[in-house]
Amino acid sequence: MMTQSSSSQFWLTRPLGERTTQIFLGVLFAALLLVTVLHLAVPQGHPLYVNAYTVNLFGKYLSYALLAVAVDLVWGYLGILSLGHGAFFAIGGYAMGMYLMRQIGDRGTYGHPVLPDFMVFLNWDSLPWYWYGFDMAWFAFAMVLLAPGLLALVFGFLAFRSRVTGVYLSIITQALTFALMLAFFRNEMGFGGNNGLTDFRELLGYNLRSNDTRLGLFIATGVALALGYILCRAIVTSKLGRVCVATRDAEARTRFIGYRVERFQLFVFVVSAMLAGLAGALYVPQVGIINPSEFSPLFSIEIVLWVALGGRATLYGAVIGAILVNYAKTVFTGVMPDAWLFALGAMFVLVTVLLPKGVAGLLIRRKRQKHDERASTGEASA
Amino acid sequence: MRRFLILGLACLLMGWLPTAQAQQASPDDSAALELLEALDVSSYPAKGEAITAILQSDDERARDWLQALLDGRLQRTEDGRFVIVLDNSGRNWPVEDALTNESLGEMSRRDLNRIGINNALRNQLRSAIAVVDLYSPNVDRRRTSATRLLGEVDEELAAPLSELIAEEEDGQVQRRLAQALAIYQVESGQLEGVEALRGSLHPRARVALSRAANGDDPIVADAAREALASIEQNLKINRGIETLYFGLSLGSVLVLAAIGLAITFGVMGVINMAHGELIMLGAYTTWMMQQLLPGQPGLALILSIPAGFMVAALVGIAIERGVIQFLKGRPLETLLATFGISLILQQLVRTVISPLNRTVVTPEWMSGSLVINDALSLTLNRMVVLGFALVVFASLMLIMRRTRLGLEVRAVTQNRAMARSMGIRATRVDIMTFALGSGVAGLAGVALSQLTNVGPNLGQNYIIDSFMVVVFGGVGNLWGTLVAGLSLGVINQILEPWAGAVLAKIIVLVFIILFIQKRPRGLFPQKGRAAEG
Amino acid sequence: MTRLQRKTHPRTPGRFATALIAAAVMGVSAQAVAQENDPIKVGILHSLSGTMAISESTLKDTVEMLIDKQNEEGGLLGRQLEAVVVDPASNWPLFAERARELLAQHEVDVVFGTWTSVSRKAVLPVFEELNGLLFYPVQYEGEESSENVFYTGAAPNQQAIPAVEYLLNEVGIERFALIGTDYVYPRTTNRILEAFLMEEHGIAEEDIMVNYTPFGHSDWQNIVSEIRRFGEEGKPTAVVSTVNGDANVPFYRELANQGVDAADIPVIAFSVGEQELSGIDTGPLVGHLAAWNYFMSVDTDENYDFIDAWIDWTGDEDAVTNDPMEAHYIGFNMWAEAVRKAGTTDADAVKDAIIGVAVPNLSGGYAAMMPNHHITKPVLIGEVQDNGQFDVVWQTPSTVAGDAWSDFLPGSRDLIADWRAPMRCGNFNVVNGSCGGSTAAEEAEAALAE
Amino acid sequence: MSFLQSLKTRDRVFGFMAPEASPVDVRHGPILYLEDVTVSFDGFKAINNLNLTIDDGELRCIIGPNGAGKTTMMDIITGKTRPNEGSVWFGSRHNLLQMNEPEIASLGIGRKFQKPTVFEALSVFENLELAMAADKRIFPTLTARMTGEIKDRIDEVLETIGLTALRYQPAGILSHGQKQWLEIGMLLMQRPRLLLVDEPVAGMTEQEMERTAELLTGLAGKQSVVVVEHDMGFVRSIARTVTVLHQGSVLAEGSMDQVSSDPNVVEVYLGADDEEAA
Repeated sequence: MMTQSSSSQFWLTRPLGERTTQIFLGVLFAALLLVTVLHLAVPQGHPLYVNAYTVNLFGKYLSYALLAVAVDLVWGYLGILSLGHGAFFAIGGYAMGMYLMRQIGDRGTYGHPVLPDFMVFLNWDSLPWYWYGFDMAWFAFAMVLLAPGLLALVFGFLAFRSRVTGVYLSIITQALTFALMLAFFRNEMGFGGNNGLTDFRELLGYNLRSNDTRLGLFIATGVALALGYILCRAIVTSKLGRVCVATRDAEARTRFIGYRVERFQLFVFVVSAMLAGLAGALYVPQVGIINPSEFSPLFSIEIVLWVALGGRATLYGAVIGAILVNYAKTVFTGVMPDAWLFALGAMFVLVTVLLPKGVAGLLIRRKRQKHDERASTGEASA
Repeated sequence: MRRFLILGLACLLMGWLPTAQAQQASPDDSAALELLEALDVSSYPAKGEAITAILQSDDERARDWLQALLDGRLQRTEDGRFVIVLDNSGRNWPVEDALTNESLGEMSRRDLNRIGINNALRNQLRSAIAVVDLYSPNVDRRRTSATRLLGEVDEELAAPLSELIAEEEDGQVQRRLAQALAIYQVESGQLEGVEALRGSLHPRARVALSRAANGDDPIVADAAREALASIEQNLKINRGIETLYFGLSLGSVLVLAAIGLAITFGVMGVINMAHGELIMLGAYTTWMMQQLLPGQPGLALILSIPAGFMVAALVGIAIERGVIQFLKGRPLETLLATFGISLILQQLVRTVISPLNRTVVTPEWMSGSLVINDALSLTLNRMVVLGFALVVFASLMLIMRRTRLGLEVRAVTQNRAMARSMGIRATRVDIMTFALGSGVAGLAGVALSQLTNVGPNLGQNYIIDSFMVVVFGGVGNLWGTLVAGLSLGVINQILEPWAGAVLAKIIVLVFIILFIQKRPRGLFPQKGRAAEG
Repeated sequence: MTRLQRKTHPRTPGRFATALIAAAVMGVSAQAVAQENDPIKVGILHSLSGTMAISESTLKDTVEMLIDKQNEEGGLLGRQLEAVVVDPASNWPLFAERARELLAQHEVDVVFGTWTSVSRKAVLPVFEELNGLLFYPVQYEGEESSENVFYTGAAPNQQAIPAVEYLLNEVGIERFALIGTDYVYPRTTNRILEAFLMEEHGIAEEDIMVNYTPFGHSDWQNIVSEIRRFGEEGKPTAVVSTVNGDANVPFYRELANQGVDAADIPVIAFSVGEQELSGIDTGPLVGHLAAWNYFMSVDTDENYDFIDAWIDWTGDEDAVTNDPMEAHYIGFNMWAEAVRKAGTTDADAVKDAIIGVAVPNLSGGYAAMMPNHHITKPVLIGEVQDNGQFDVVWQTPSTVAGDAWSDFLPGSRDLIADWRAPMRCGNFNVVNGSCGGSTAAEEAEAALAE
Repeated sequence: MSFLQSLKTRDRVFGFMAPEASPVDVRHGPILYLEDVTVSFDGFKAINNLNLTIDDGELRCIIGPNGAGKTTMMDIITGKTRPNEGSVWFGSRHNLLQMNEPEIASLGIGRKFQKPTVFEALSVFENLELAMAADKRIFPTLTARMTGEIKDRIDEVLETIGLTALRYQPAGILSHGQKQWLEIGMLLMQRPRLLLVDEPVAGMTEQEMERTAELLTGLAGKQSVVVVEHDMGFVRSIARTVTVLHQGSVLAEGSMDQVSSDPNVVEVYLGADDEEAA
């Protein structure tokens, strides 16, 4: 299967050049700046005014984009189609959610100093041990990265050690997130069951219901995305990145030239999971709720679709895809509520069939042409 | 309700027989009207009295009235006439006069007031009718009424009951009545009753014994305890069988849902996320067939087996031609494209048919359960589905093993180029295979329509489980799918009682994950060089 | 009685006043944009796709129908009404986003919407922040009273408690199996019922069985056979079902097939209405019960008019009506009435005006908006008929006022809600006379201190 | 003893050693030693107690009809397939059956597949860079920098395999023959002690074949080379010792002339021809 796919995908080759990255980061920061200015400087009611709702929306898109980048790292470069990345996203989100719940303190409807509301009316008399420490920001934020990282480490260790590959891996990642969804739905788990965690008040002392905080979160997400992107780029352009691509296309071969493939897979998988967790943590305070539906396998598949649509193994493609799809969702669900699923479904079908390299594929082709010229000149000199 | 039994039997002793009634001249309708008017009161106890009165009155229409009352079809018009509604669906209902039985044409539900009853009255009516039926020439009626007597007997009843037992010619009725009598005896602390109840699995009997076991009379108590012990033992065994059956029937559902996938996914390597929606289409086909053939749910169901297969197969072909053929050798891409398709199909059903669930009627021969004994009865609909699953599986095996298509399919999957060069039309084989897989999904839908709701979300609930089953069993191995499905079903049902439904499912999933670690290619992996990626 | 005294308990000066003024200012500034003669915008926030579409899509149609009717009657305050429909697609974060869109983008004057508890919880902060009005039409677990939400569905004391009382007194049930889907509504309801049964009626612990299943649970074999055995112990037994939506069809199918008959073990459901029944073959279910505040079979002319209007609107001869639809019917009329009373659609004005407003319900009585933003409702017990309808077998002599805070939960015993000036508090503690939280808080603090 | 071994091998697991200085112990006898090895897939015995010894610096050709078990044998040596029984020793110190592919590879056993497998998405240059003997743990790889000497080494190999011109091309667009060369090049980058070369000249032109022959014969001596090949002409051109495999075990061994005159061998091959004809 690997070899099959590789032949059709050898275009996924050039590690990102300096310039792509510069362009991407440039565009990103320009966008951040623009939105900020239009939100703060432009008076309300003015056509150019960007209201808090929109800022918040963009913030959400950006966190999705970061998630997509994380998925692209493992799928695009490592060839691991994870249908369970929603799980890492959600766990990161829950870690943040737990912190925000603790921040509510005694301002809950029951005014209980320690227990969140849902625990009070489900008659919990004390805080379960795994909620300890989440009143401290540093601990919670550490957990945002560590919890998903740890899960990925254990799961990946088992899976890669025993060389579960291809579809099998995809399916058990799906099983993982499905099992977690069911588990988090259980109220005994102490994560609020189906209602999840909500009614957040403040983050690091900033009121979550003020527009400035929203703007802040939006910018923070943008920066996080930039950093995540830079990190991923560093990885994929390093020799390690090339080992990943090698693994993706010919795992056995990579072993025979002496690379312990499973360790490389594990390393990248964990990094990706942590990024997903970070994305989740930024997502939650912006949408104001985290509940087990983020674990649903369908969501995880959707993430993969963003990446596919944007273009695998390009990183920026993932970002484009995530923003495009979710923007489309927002528009469609508003404009044609009854029919938007048709549009979404059709989009997925058409892109996979007609545009297998995603939106980024077009750009890539141009790059490849340039590259060939360079190659041919090299030939001449030789 | 005992009151009415007694009364019934009292009448019997007075030589009253409903059958005898028929000859007598029918009383004038004013009396009858009074009887019915007594029913049209708000208080339920009063209605109870009225029912008694009707029962006591020697009117041969009594049974019809009571039956109509029981079915909520005895109603009263604005102008005070009592009518029996013949069909209470839609806005206007055909009615007939309760007294004269003459048809009054259609009436609007606005002009009719139902004479309401509640469960208590319903019980009362059932018993009343049962008592009447105890003397009916119809054996089945006698059986049902005899069964109702279990645990309802008291001393006034004991004496006449033993006479009845003597007279009764039908063995089953006799046994039932004897049990009923024995239960009464045990409750009243007589030893012979205990003996008679030994080994009886009927809950009433068990309750009676356990009460006796804590009774004052030591002899009876010991005997009862002893009897109980053996019963409990017996119950355990039955429960074990029951759990196994539950497991197998759940397993059969999983197998049905997964087997089509085992073909498209296992044999063709296409990850068809729209598989669930193909199942859904099968279920909707069943619904449509039942709409087309109103009143014959059974026939409709039978017909929808080929219909469901065809519909799903055609859609399958459309998918294969329209999308999948362009994604040769990109299995993971097929996942994405077909996911889009599944979204479209779902919303299509929502907009074209309805977002609401559709009613699919269970035909007579599939409803209820097969009574093995008082403690163990197997639900028929699931038994049919179980059988159906096995048949589908067997025929698939035949197709794969014995037919030309099967041969070609295997050839193409093993070495496409070679198969081509040997003159096999690979594209045609692809279409056929995918159609087959999809068609089987349709069959699964037909079966599921008898177990769960027929709605737009039907497919989503099964797609993930299906993938688990196929992967657990080993991709490309139909036997694997069968074994995997059934075993997962049984495991789940064994876990459920002590772990709870949710936890059981989680445990099963974790089990699958760990299992895949141990055997990365499932229960029945394909070995050899061919299998190396 | 005791509750009455509580309600007239001396109030503290509303500490919310300042916050409220701020909110008011916001609200007004938002209003200022809207011109006098352009239409009044009514937001509809119900899922049209995804798993909840099955229940919610009809509610969207209901509101559209009501708006239509209102416009035919000349609209409100001389202005036409305009529906703004969005699709939260059964996705909870999307609910919050859509709510924000309705309030911030479209600047709607009122929103009718949400079904599940989680969707309501998700939008609640948005409505409180942007001071919108939400009418929530579904029976729910209570334990909430927001200044911006009007709960036109039943609170537990308007459905669960009377239903169980009916079973105890009218049917003589002594053993209860509480079967529910594992989410907050069944959890809370069952806890309330357990407390109620044990404390008020001395039902023994072993006579209560509690079981939870996941959403869309489809394999009920084990649980039903468990219920069957539970009912074979010689005491009259009933099942109290808070099983949600899709899981009901297989549940009832299994009940029927395993021969659990309504006469032996009646099942009383709180989430099964006409619409759910329309997906089930009701033949084998006759006699099973449901507790609602409205049934399609209610024999009043208002109801028949409503049904006919609905059938004409949908163009479907066998379209059914159900309780949440009535809730929207009541809610919509209440809001319209309040707007007329206030002479404006301004949120704060409407909030003040609507308390005490009474409009006819469909079962021949009146529904009044209580100070705790819940309404008065009659409680009806219906038995399933073979034509997919319910036959009302019992109903409360008078209407029952919704309790925001249950008297049977330790956390909320001492809480009441009253949104009238000067109290304006959703969780007023009658014991320590302060707004904000139960004495459970002090207890816990004490516990921590030790 | 085995514990000590495991320790020794472990330090290789962590790759502290540079493969150039492979510590393989050949002081007493062969570099590769297979004894009574048997493998069966679903009951079919692909290898049937096979015995084979390769001496240090030897160039050995292995021939045999299809299904004789040639490739499976390589799978076993490189740790891809685990035999049901038998033992496989690299030198007199390393029991290959206790190691996985990367360990074996870093011990200095390089393999070229029957079907040329190169990293099609990567450029020729990168293919060689990855194969290059180096510290192949995660973080060293992550922080690896391209130094001058690495470049020179790669250029050198590029020269030998004549792909200098295509260095920046993705390997995916190379011709079959070029891929074969690239793969051999990757072996060279590994500086292995033992090369396992599976059908190196399939799809090559005459000239390419000759160059391959030169290359392989050139390697022999410094390194041991095992060549599996169908093309008799090629075998004849390079072979010193030839081993004939049939149905998973050694049928004959000796110089090309010896084996080709061996009646069994002839019989087998004629039989094979018949099959192919059929």
